[in-house]
Amino acid sequence: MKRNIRANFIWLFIMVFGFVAIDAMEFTGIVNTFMENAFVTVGINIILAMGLNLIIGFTGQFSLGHAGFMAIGAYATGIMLQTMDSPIGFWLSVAVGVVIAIIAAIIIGVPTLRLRGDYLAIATMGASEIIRVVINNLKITNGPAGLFNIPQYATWPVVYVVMCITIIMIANFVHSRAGRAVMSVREDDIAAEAMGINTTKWKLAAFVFGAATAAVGGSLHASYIQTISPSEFGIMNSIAILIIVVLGGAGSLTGTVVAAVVLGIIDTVLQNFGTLRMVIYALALILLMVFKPGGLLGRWELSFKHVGKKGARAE
Amino acid sequence: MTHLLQVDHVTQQFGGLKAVSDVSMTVDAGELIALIGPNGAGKTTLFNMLTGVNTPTSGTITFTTAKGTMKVNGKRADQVAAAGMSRTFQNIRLFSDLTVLDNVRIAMTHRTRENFAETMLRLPSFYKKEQAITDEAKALLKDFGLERIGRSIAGELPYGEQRRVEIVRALATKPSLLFLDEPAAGMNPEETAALMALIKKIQADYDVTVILIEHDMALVMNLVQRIYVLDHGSLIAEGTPSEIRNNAEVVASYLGGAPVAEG
Amino acid sequence: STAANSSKKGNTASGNTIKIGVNMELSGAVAGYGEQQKQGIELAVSQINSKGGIKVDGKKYKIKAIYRDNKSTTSGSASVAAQLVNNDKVQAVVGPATTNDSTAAIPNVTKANVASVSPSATDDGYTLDKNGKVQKYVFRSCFDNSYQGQTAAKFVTNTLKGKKVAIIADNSSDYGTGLAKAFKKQFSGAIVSTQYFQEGDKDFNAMLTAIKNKGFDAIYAPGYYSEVGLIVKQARQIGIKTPIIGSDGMADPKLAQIAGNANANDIYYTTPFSTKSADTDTTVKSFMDAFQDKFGTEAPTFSALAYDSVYMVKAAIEKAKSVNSEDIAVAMAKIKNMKGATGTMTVDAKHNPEKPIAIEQMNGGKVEKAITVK
Amino acid sequence: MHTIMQQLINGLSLGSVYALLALGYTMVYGVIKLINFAHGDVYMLGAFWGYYVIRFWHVNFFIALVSAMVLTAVCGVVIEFLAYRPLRHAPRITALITAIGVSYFLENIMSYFFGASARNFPQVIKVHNYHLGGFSVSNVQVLILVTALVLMVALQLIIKQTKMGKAMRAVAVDPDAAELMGINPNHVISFTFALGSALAGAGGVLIGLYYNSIDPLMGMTPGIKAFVAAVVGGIGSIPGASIGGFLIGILETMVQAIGLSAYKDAAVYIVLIIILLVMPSGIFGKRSKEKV
Amino acid sequence: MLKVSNLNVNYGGIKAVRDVSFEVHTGEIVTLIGANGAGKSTILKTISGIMRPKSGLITYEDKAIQNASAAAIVKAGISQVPEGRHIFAGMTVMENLEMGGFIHKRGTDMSATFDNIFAHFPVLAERKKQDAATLSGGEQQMLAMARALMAKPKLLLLDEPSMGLSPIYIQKIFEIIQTINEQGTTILLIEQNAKQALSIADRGYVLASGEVKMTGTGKELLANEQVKSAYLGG
Ligand SMILES: Nc1ncnc2c1ncn2[C@@H]1O[C@H](COP(=O)(O)OP(=O)(O)OP(=O)(O)O)[C@@H](O)[C@H]1O
Ligand SMILES: Nc1ncnc2c1ncn2[C@@H]1O[C@H](COP(=O)(O)OP(=O)(O)OP(=O)(O)O)[C@@H](O)[C@H]1O
Ligand SMILES: [Mg+2]
Ligand SMILES: [Mg+2]
Repeated sequence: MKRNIRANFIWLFIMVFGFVAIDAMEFTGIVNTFMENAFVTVGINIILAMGLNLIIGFTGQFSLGHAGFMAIGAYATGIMLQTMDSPIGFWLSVAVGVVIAIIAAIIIGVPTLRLRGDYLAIATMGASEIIRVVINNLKITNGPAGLFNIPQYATWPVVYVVMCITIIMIANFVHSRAGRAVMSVREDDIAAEAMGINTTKWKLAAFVFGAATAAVGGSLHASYIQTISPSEFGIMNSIAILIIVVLGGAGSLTGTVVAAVVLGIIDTVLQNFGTLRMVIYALALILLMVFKPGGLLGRWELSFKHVGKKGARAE
Repeated sequence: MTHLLQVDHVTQQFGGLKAVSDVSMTVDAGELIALIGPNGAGKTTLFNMLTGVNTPTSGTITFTTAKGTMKVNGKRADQVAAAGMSRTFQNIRLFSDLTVLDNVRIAMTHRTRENFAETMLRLPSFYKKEQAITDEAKALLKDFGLERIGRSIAGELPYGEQRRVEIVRALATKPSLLFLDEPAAGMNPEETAALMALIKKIQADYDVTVILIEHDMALVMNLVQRIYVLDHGSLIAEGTPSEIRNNAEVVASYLGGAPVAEG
Repeated sequence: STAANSSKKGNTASGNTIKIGVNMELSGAVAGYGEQQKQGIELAVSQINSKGGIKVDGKKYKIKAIYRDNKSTTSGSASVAAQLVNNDKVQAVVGPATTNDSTAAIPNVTKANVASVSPSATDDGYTLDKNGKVQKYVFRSCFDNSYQGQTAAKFVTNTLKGKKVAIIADNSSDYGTGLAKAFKKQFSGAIVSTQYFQEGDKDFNAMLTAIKNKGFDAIYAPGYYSEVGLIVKQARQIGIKTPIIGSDGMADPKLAQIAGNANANDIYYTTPFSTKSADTDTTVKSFMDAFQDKFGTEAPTFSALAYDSVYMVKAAIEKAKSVNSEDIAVAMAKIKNMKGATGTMTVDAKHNPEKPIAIEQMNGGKVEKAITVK
Repeated sequence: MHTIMQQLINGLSLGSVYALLALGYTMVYGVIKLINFAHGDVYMLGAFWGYYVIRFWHVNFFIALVSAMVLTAVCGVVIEFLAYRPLRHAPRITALITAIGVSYFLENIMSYFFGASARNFPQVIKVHNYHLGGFSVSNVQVLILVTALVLMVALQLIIKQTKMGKAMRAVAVDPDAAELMGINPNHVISFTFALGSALAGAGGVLIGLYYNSIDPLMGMTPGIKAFVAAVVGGIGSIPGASIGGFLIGILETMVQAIGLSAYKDAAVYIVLIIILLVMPSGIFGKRSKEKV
Repeated sequence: MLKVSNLNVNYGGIKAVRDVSFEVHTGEIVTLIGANGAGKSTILKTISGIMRPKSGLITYEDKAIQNASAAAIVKAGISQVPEGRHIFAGMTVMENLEMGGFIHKRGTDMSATFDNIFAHFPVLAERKKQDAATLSGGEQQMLAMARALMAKPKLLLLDEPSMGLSPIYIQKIFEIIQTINEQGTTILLIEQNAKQALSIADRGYVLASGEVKMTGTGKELLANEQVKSAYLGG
């Protein structure tokens, strides 16, 4: 018990320290808009990839539809902030996005989660494309032109705090009875059922949870970038998030954070390479995967449970 | 008196093949029963129906415990497991990337609760519940001499240990009825002997009724009280080990001239 | 900004180089357009420098373009914008190409007090904030959708005397749908059918077969040359002979190549930049020739618009007599009668360029004449 | 009625493109369970090769087609050797990411060297339209359809009749056990890539000819559609890929025919999902339920 | 026929086989016995080319094969019935058998081999068209053995062929092994059922923790007290 509290305090300390550090750098001007942009993008990517990692890495369900749920959150915020231009409006829009995403995830998940492996991937990708096409043809979403001049409530502190909350929530989910249940589904669903685990329910739970975080990420993205359009939520965007998950190590939350940061750095640095940017990125991606097939961290997790207690065996 | 498990005329049809045909049997609490029969007789298939993995083509399966009576056919495997039937598999099915301890803790999922708020907020009640789950799992492992491998990855263990972990995992669901599919396969005589001790212990200490499939006659004849013999999907005999050993039909179709240890 | 002129907002050129940031789609979905714009920018920059650069207060400055790829994404665009204005300390930005990527860059250029000129962000609202007020640092060198769409509608009614029109619009960005909307609003005749396609589509046979018998007098097909070229080709192949009217996204030599010269008959499109006007206009002619020299192909509209964007920056610098980005932005709003490859333009109150619009007519794959519309 | 027939022809032409691509997907997937994301880009390479040899070397169409098939076959084998083979025993999702990396690489390196904008494919075969009782078919449409059908049949024969075909199936199920049968899985996988990529290359040249417009990103959308076609048909199944390709082609056409062009992609995905819910392994996919 | 000398095989850092030497002469049945994890399966996998040794020599018919590919080794006449069966799921029983005969040229007449196999395993004849994945455990084991025979090997490597078989079939499988041997196939056998394995074997080797601890004829080992207590169940 004490050990847990100590570990939690270390985590809290790290998060607060990160905040203060960034704040100090902003204040002294070490971090300019450009770097802030990079930070925030990494933060939002972490939120998105955490949710996807829960679905893919922990539950073993191959979803390629993350961008669709992200779009739901983004448009909820984009649309609601047109008339409710206030912080309350923003948070309300986040909540609405999450609720709609959850409903969509249930509608999509209940039938499709029966599918396996790549069949599920294609079905979720299809569902996400359907969402995108619908958004592309609706009036309220302003069609392909998308929405712009969205007020910026998602400033970096907001993104940072939401990112921390997302990490905590997903980590807490994973390190609990629920997490063990979804992992058993990943490992062997037949055995899981035989052990009394309702695999359908747990798959859906993870899928819905992941979708909700995607919606949150979408809301933040919309309000930070202040512009959204349907083309941002296509298959390639789902893949971009998938890359973070796999590169970090499917099944490692720490890995997701590391991969998002690494990719953020690569992306930022490559901005200096003009036309060659994507060529180098592609090569980097291939090489990283060939030399680190399990992802950067495999399934390793950073943990502070052993800190300060000699010989303690945590579980 | 109601039986713990009552199987009435169950049949499993795969296309043109009746893998199990019109089998009826009963199991009472506290029994130790073996299901034997030639390869392809339908033993595993019968287990699959009893544990909800497959749904019988026809027939009914009723499971009665203190908690109540349940009609097994039509139920999902997890519902069946939650009601108190647990099993191991002919081909080991551990959660092979997870630790032994997690394998066991997962089996306790259906009978433990952690609500969303306490999980997310890490309330003291959460830690208390986790501790309780962990303690129980550890105690169980300890009881079977497996505590030292609690943190090992299940898939990396030697075969014999994997078999034992699978049995312990099944026990962690707190079953009233435990199904073991060929627990001794791939074991040498020494290990088989240890397995027998383990099964006896389960029966004695955990108040569990056991049905097992086994081709190792030394184990079957020395361990069980009653034997059902399946051949070509149908029951051809039922009785005590000595009755079965001397049943001409069983000898002809199954035992052959194999030297069978005396009870 | 540096300590020396910290009193002043925005970025000021140091030494004798003026830096122009290029926030461009060099990879990703619309890299093709970004590439053409980059060529226009390269040409403008090299021309300006070879003529001695820009003279401000008696001092000559060379210009240097810093090209950064936004991957055809909004977040890429926001990031590139921030890098250009904060790290590269550019005095003005050209790009991005699409409306969405361009709007994503607005907050960051605005924060840094740097003007940005998009060669092809066509959405009506691009230069405006959400209250309809003009964005101080946001400019474009192209028409907005309404103007172009309405012009096309007028042309169909007045010149072609068309009463019934079928619309086939690009549905993957604001461009096609925005034009279609403006067209519909203005057009007094009947719209018999509105169909949509996506960027990258290649097969329009189904759509064309479906509308073939609807009895229209013309097709309005707002979109880019890569798809409209195929629409022209396939329409003619299945026997649709009516005029096909489009927008400046079609004004590209590749249009006729993709459609096939034999099919490219009775094609009209609205454009600020007429290759025909090269006959009469020296600015256009010199651009056309120089482009042909440098890149070995006929200049496409995107290149011309990007070329003019750079010249808008030049004009603003000269007008401001300052190499400070804030001053440049203020001056840019006052550009008048600047001669460009896409016509002589004046920046209006909404930061849109007022310039004559032309309609080119193509027959047999050749532009036959340019009709100037008021 | 005529219109419906005409639309059917449109659908079949479009479908044959998807089918050609889907065949390559389904073969590669069938053997190493990899969604070869770069497949659409190999098709793009084929188209570009055709473009350059016809335009600058003035070869005839047939030579362009065959040489493109050879070239893409080699590319396929090289890609497999460098990017996928090292990951043979890695999690499949890793290889998927590498495949995406290869796809990005091909798209962007081609953009870098040859430019990102569309170009017109030289029209080596003059288009004739045959008018048959009110609807028309072009010679190129016929050519594509026939080529697709011939290749499908050839492929089916290879898979069903040759030892290589059998070896492919065995490697697909269990590469280790296949080795114990005297099969070299590396050869089989290389062969699969060569064959699949050659089909894609052929597709690229045919499409270049048919639509007359090629660009470095041309493989992206058809690539995904073709994969959907392969899944609908039941991945790993040759007839499935063909049927899936035609189905999607016809479906897209029909959705546009009734005027819902804006929803054509959505319609494809809706049908996809419905088919998968009814037949979780696609139309021809074998559903081998795991025996416990 | 087969000579293994000073073989060492590792899994990563784990030394699974250490300095093992043994030989199999033409026409013999040789058995390797030993507890779980002794390294028996690893030795077989190394011989059949699925694993590479760290050091050591494997010669087959006077040719070194430790670096040959598994495919080449099969073609040279060594077949293996792998541990855990590894049948081709999703393919029918018949197709599995055909895969077993993959190395034979097209058009080779296999009917005699098929007849022989179906005589040994009549169940398989009944189940020709069934998806091999749905066979029962024992049926799969028979299929794995039958499939290996399809290659008409000169040397057959058997890894626990009796696993999961009914008592009557275990008897039968040992008879089949002897028949095959009499028909001219040399056999290297691994068995948990050490008693029966030794009783049909010409010679045997006892392995423990990756090393050869003892060797002798089948009869000698059967009679050996140490072997009796450790491997034969008292
Ligand atoms: N899904 C299925 N489809 C078709 N046939 C099946 C299926 N499952 C099992 N069978 C057949 O049903 C019969 C019974 O199989 P089962 O696995 O129950 O046998 P078993 O008694 O457990 O044999 P063993 O002792 O060899 O494990 C076998 O002949 C098997 O081939
Ligand atoms: N894939 C593997 N990775 C790591 N270690 C392994 C692996 N396979 C086997 N080992 C180890 O190598 C040793 C020898 O294993 P092997 O399978 O050869 O034993 P065996 O004698 O065949 O045992 P069994 O009777 O259980 O089949 C064991 O200690 C085992 O734990
Ligand atoms: Mg069985
Ligand atoms: Mg072994």
